Amino acid sequence: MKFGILVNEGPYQHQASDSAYQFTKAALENGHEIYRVFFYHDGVYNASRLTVPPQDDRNIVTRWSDLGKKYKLDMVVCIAAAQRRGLLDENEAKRQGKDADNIAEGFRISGLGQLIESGIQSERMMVFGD
Amino acid sequence: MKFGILVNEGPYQHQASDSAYQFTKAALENGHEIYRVFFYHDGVYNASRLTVPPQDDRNIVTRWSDLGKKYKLDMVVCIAAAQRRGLLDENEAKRQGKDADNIAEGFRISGLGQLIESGIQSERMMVFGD
Amino acid sequence: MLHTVNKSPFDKNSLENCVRFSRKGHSILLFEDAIYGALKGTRFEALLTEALKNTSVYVLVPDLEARGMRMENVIEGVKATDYAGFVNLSVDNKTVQAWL
Amino acid sequence: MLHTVNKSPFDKNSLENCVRFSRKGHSILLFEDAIYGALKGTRFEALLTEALKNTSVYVLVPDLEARGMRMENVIEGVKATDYAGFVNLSVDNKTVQAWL
Amino acid sequence: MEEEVIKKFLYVNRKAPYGTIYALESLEVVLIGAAFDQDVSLAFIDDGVYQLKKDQQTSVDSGIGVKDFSRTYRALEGYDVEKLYVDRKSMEERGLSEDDLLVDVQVFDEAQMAELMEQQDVVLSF
Amino acid sequence: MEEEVIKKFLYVNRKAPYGTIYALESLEVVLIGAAFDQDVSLAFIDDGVYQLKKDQQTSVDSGIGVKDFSRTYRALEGYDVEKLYVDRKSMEERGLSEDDLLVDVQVFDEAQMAELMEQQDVVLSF
Repeated sequence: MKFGILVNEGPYQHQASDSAYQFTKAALENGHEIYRVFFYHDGVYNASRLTVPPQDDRNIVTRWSDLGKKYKLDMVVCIAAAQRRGLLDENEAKRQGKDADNIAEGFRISGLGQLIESGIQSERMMVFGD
Repeated sequence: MKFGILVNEGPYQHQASDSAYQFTKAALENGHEIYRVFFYHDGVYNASRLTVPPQDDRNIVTRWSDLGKKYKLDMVVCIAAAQRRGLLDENEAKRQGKDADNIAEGFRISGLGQLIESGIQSERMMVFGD
Repeated sequence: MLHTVNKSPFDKNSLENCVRFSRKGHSILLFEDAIYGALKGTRFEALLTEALKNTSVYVLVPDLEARGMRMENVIEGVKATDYAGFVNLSVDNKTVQAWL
Repeated sequence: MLHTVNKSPFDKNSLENCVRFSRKGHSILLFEDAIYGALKGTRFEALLTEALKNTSVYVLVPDLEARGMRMENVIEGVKATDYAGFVNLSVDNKTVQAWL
Repeated sequence: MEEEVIKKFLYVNRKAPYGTIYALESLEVVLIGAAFDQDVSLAFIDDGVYQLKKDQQTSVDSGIGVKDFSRTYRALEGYDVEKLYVDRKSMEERGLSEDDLLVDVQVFDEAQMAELMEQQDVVLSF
Repeated sequence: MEEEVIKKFLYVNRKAPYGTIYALESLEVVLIGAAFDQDVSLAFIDDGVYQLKKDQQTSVDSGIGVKDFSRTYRALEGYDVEKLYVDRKSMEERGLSEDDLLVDVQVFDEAQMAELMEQQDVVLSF
């Protein structure tokens, strides 16, 4: 079955991102397909490559990146939510005149239409939030 | 009177940062002193210089930066909370082997001891969170 | 002592617990979504009326107006304040506790 | 239809409202802090016992165990599940609604 | 990219405006989603009902320093988003009536709301 | 930097562990704060009582994939943080007793807890 995943909260502060990850991983390991993981609201912070969690803690960002790589996941960060919160890729940084970008490997920035499309194309839409 | 301010949530997602700003501004305009504004938990995101809010919205980060400049505020971002969430200054970026930093003007990164010290040195401690 | 509450009583239990631990002569400030707790005609009117017997309750008007309410919608006895008034309340009370 | 709840019933009103809108034959999954709603002996035991009359209620065991609880602490009739079981519940129900 | 699929989308709004950003960013999804010609409904439950309260008053330079976005609900009609449902109990326990709301809505009891939810293909909660 | 001031610090914990990070990051403040030789108390109210539940079991590689930090409460004594107060009503309406908790605490009724709060110089809420 084809799932769409929506992540509404950032890493660490709320368990939402952890739960979304565990669900996505379990779905993939059980032979299901993930159409897209969409990061909205504070969820965009899950895509920051600048995080340095303590050594004895999980690394939420690289965990997503690794899962994305292994299963060729489409992991999309909402552009409007990302701009508000300071999550940029190289293109966006240039366009906005910012001197740095911070998006991690495996994520891409795109519009809210990608969430709607995920709702249309997926057989189930799962929402993880606060 | 001397106030300490603690901000526990990031910009936009919760009103906590807005309320903390309005309180701080009102205190300063009424002749009070702010010993320190301490950003903890997701509050560290208030210090990201990469945010690009919509033109018709408030710019929470530059609002803090401007207030800090005008009143020479000590605005401290908790290092442990910041590392977890990807908020770095130039030194931290180097130390952690990261290729970019994202802290905005007027903020500095330091330890949790600065929060305790603010509690000791301030006459009132105000907490803004979720 | 000043208690601050920023959550809607419908959504979270902060106001209820704040009232439970506030004592005679304390002040309670309702701001952000907690202004809904100050309104007439809601399920929580009785809780606040009870609180008013022992404590002074304040509502932050900018938060009230943002949410489409005015002082005329507020339970009698609740006092209006603004950010400067919030600062003054914090000055006047030795301890401030935020019910997050 | 599958309802998912992730908040403690003591802290937020999500479980209460989820139960209010769930109908005969629906499933409810309690995970994250919502596992507290599945426990015996709490103030919310009656709410969940009521829900069990019409709906199937599941609790995510990893969240239960993280919080120091075990299936023996859970109200009779609530079923244990894990992340794979959560996936299966989502497959088995045409619509999934998260009560955030 | 999209195929010719028409799905039933329900946006469930259960949070008050301003205290958090969910109401505003949910509205942004609805507006973008309107371009996709799906069958869209909005449900307002719990504090979500407060999103529709008339007379909201704030701006970047006054009040709480946050933009008043409530007029956007009035614009929904222009995007063919016309199915707005309010939970009766949520409205009543807040002492509100339809006259207090800034747009026309249908007031649903629990059975009607539950049925609406059951008919959906995609439920987005904010 | 600090002067020779001893203030009464109260940490108010009202949130469950794991669902959010507040419990863990509050504990980090307490540990750092212990070095400052202040008069520290911890209050556990509402779901904060659950932070002290025995038998928590999870790790980065199992369970919910989050580290179990509950043993840190046991280490508090070594930092001379010994005044832990639990609200009786919060404990009882959760069906918990002192035997369920992983550290020794004092159980306070409302009057005692209110008095504790009133005596404080600094109240940090998480």
